[in-house]
Amino acid sequence: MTLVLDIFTVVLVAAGLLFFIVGTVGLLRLPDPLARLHALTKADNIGLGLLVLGLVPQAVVAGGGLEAVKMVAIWLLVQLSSGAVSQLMGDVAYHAAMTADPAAPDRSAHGEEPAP
Amino acid sequence: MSLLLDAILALLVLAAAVRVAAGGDGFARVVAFMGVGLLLGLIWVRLAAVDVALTEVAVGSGITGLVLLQAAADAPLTREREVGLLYHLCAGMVGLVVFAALAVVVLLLPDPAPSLAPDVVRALPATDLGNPVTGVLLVFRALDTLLETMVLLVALIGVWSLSPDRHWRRAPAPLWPAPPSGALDFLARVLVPIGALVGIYMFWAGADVPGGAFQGGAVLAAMALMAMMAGLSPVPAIGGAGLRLAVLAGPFAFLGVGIAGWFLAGAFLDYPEGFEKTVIIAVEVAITVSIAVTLALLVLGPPMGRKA
Amino acid sequence: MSAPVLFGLLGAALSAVGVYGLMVGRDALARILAFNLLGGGVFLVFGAVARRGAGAGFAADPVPQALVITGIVVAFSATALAVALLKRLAALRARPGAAPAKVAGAQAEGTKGRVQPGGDA
Amino acid sequence: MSGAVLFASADALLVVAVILPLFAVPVLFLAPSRIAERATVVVLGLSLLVALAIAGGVGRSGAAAASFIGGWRPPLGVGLRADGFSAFMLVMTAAVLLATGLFAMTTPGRSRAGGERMPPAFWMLLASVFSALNLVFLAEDLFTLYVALELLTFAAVPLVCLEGKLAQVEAALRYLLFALFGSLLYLLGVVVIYGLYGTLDIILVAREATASPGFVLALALMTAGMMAKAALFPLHLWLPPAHSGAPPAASALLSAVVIKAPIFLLVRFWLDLAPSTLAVAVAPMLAGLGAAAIVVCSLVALAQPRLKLLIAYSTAAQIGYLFLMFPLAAASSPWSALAWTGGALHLASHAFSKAAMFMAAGLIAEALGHDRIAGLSGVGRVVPVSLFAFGLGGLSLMGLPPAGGFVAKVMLLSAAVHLGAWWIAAVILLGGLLAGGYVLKVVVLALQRPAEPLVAQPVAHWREWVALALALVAVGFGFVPLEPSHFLFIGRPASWAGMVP
Repeated sequence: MTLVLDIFTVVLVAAGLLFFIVGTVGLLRLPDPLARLHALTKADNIGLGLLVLGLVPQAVVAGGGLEAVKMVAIWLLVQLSSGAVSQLMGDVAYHAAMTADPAAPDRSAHGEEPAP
Repeated sequence: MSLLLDAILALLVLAAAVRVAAGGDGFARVVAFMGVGLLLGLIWVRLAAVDVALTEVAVGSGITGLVLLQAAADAPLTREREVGLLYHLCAGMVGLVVFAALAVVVLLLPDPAPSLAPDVVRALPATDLGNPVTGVLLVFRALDTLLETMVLLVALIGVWSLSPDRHWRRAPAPLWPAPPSGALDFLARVLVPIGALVGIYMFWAGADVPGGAFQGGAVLAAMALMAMMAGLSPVPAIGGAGLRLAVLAGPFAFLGVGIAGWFLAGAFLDYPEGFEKTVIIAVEVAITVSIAVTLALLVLGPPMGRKA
Repeated sequence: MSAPVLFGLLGAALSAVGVYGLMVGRDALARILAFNLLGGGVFLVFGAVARRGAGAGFAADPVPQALVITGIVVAFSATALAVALLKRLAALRARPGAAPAKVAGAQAEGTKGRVQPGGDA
Repeated sequence: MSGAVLFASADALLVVAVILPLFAVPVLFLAPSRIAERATVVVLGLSLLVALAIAGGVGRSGAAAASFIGGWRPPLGVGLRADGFSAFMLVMTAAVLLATGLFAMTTPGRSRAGGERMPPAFWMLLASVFSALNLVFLAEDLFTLYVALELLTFAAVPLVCLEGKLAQVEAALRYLLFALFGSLLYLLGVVVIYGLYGTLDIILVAREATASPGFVLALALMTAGMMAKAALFPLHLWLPPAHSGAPPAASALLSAVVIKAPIFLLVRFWLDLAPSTLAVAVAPMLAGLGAAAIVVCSLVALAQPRLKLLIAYSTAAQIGYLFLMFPLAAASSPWSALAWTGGALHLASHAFSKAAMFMAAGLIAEALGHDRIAGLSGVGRVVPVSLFAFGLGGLSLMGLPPAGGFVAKVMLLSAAVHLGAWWIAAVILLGGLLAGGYVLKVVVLALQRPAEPLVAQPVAHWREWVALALALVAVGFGFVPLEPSHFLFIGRPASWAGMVP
């Protein structure tokens, strides 16, 4: 039984790490902020999700349910904050790209004029 | 094996630190610095200092990072001075000397290490606290902690003093100049209540397990700032009596308890016997409130010309 | 080598980077960052000392831990004050009247005393 | 013993000295500024009484007073201790700060609109500086001293830029960064000491300390930190813009007392904490830097075009004398007691004369609307009392009789001559000549007949009298007997023996 659990953990954690590696390579290699964000969010969401999923059985065996609940809570919080922050950063990057390009569409609609 | 992981952690910190010191874009440096802070938090856990780890991540990396980001955004990079190659070499030599001397000292520290841990163990039962770090902060070295709350207060006065006198009752500028976006609003609505709960728990649990007034106060301050950034609550004017009382509550409740100790227990900052824990928790409540408010106000900066 | 020694050496290295940065920093932000690195290094050396002092049932000497917490909060206050000064400086420099000649004259005005802060607009 | 009795005991007064000034802060935070201003001055006056009571207690009992916070003895707890030298510093600081508070008060009848009032922040920062300084003089715990130094820094730096001008904010930021650098170097030394001895109490460390490499490094770091804070040459560059840019009342307290805190601590570290063989070996280096400070900064002061900058450079130079004291005081000879007394006397007479000179310079600038030295001719006719205060303060700096600076320098000189340190004697004499140069340059010009009629604003006379009173105290030190002071040696060498928590 433990062997099955261990194999399960190893496979999922390895898969999670793969996502992190891909995300990091994307962060370093992709050309513009929006594409880099795209790569990073994958690492955050799926990569961390796989890690947590892989570790939950170990936590249950070792320390009971509370540790597992904590890990899942961490994953949910990261989901929430990374999603929202990626949105914000994408927003800023998009407007910055628009501002830099004189042929950009009307930007007053986005309201990125800095407040006085 | 764990030493290998520790070594990797140390190398990561060093690389990020070199990135911080290397110069270039202000934002990149600040972000690298926040990375240093987060990694240092991990190192503090590895050093079995969880209270410090929480403080480092919440205050040393988080709130400090927020302040530094503002500096990077506000102050365009001005090359105030150009330093020559010779000066660089001299500074490098000084750095090397500092490193070498400290490294020798670290390697030659006496063995067995002198420690106050046994003294703390002997004295801790008298305080009725379970967390030795809280015991040191609020009992054995209460004077330092009292003064630390004063330091925060004086720093706030110093920051406010940068504004003209006539602005002393107005509000600081908002942190986030653009109108709030939907994503931030959503994040704040969900995260602020959870974070506030975590902050209160950190302070409450601090008597017996890692956590305490400083860590809890920092989390509460961060949540208040997030609510303001998302536009859920306005930036408060600094003239309000409630706000000012909240700033004063911690240091002066602490001072009051200290003076009461003279009459009830026979020494300044001594706690009456049998009520140690009750009084300590009460002081911590006041300190937590003040720290939360003061940290948030320090991040917001001096009041500007805008009326709240 | 043990973990406390390793992290103690890291603290020494961070301190050295901080001292170097404080000496050569070209702008105020660089020096504020270097100050924070130096602080982190100093605290880390203290953490190594604390870990070495484990005993009497504690995994680390609690006294240095408490002092480091105090130190981190004090360092934050310092950073906040420095950044407030930096931002004020940037705002003053951005003003149209802040030509160098006027700056030189500010000192004489300053000695008049009793002027409202910021009243030189 | 009941709490009420404890409260009034000499030991409890040490705590009162630290916390009393802090009570001015909430009043200022919540009350209208006119009331708050007066409340602060009342608190300053009470604090002077507390300092005098401590000094009286120490003098009467002939032993140091001590207090243990929360009843916890070192090494776990924090001890406050007042020996003769601490009590001397407490009284000096309290007197200068009370005078500063009186000087900064709003003239009755003048409105706020006239720009006559100091902002509320000034009073809060003044009270905080006071508390921090008292703690520096009393705390025996190395980490408590760190917190006290930071409190002092955060209170002192904003004083520089209360008027919010560009040059002042620049000076304040530079001052802050230097001070923070100094604090962290100091803290690094403290960390090393804790790693070596597992305690932070100065007395307990001193009992165990040997000249091991680690301890030498710790002392070197702490000394470097204090030198940056004390603006000892070549780390002095932050001082002149900061001290000359501040409002006069703030300049006075920064130059007179704030700068003395790190010097006091250096004395503690090298004469109380370090093994005496080590102190004897290192002291000449400190004295060498002091000598360089005296010569270089005095020459730079001579070349200054503005009065306040001249006085600020003079501070950077005068600090040097206090470092000249180290090799003389560290030597084990009967003469070292005289050198030690001379150093302390110089410290006090410089505090009073420098405060008087900055206030006088502020009043001169207020009357003329500028402080260019070239434009000062004839100012003696406009503000004679201020000029007299400036001249008396300058007399003390030059070391001419009957001023306090004279007696201090005679003590240092005789100790130097008897200990065979001829180069120190030579520097003391040269420094006096240079000080004479820059003080007389101003005074002679001010006494001349003005080339064209001076247009001057009226200044508040009572503020001139405050400056003069300070200068007279500096002169009054000239009448102390020319012998080692018994009071300064009360409670030395330091020990906790016989102190009950």
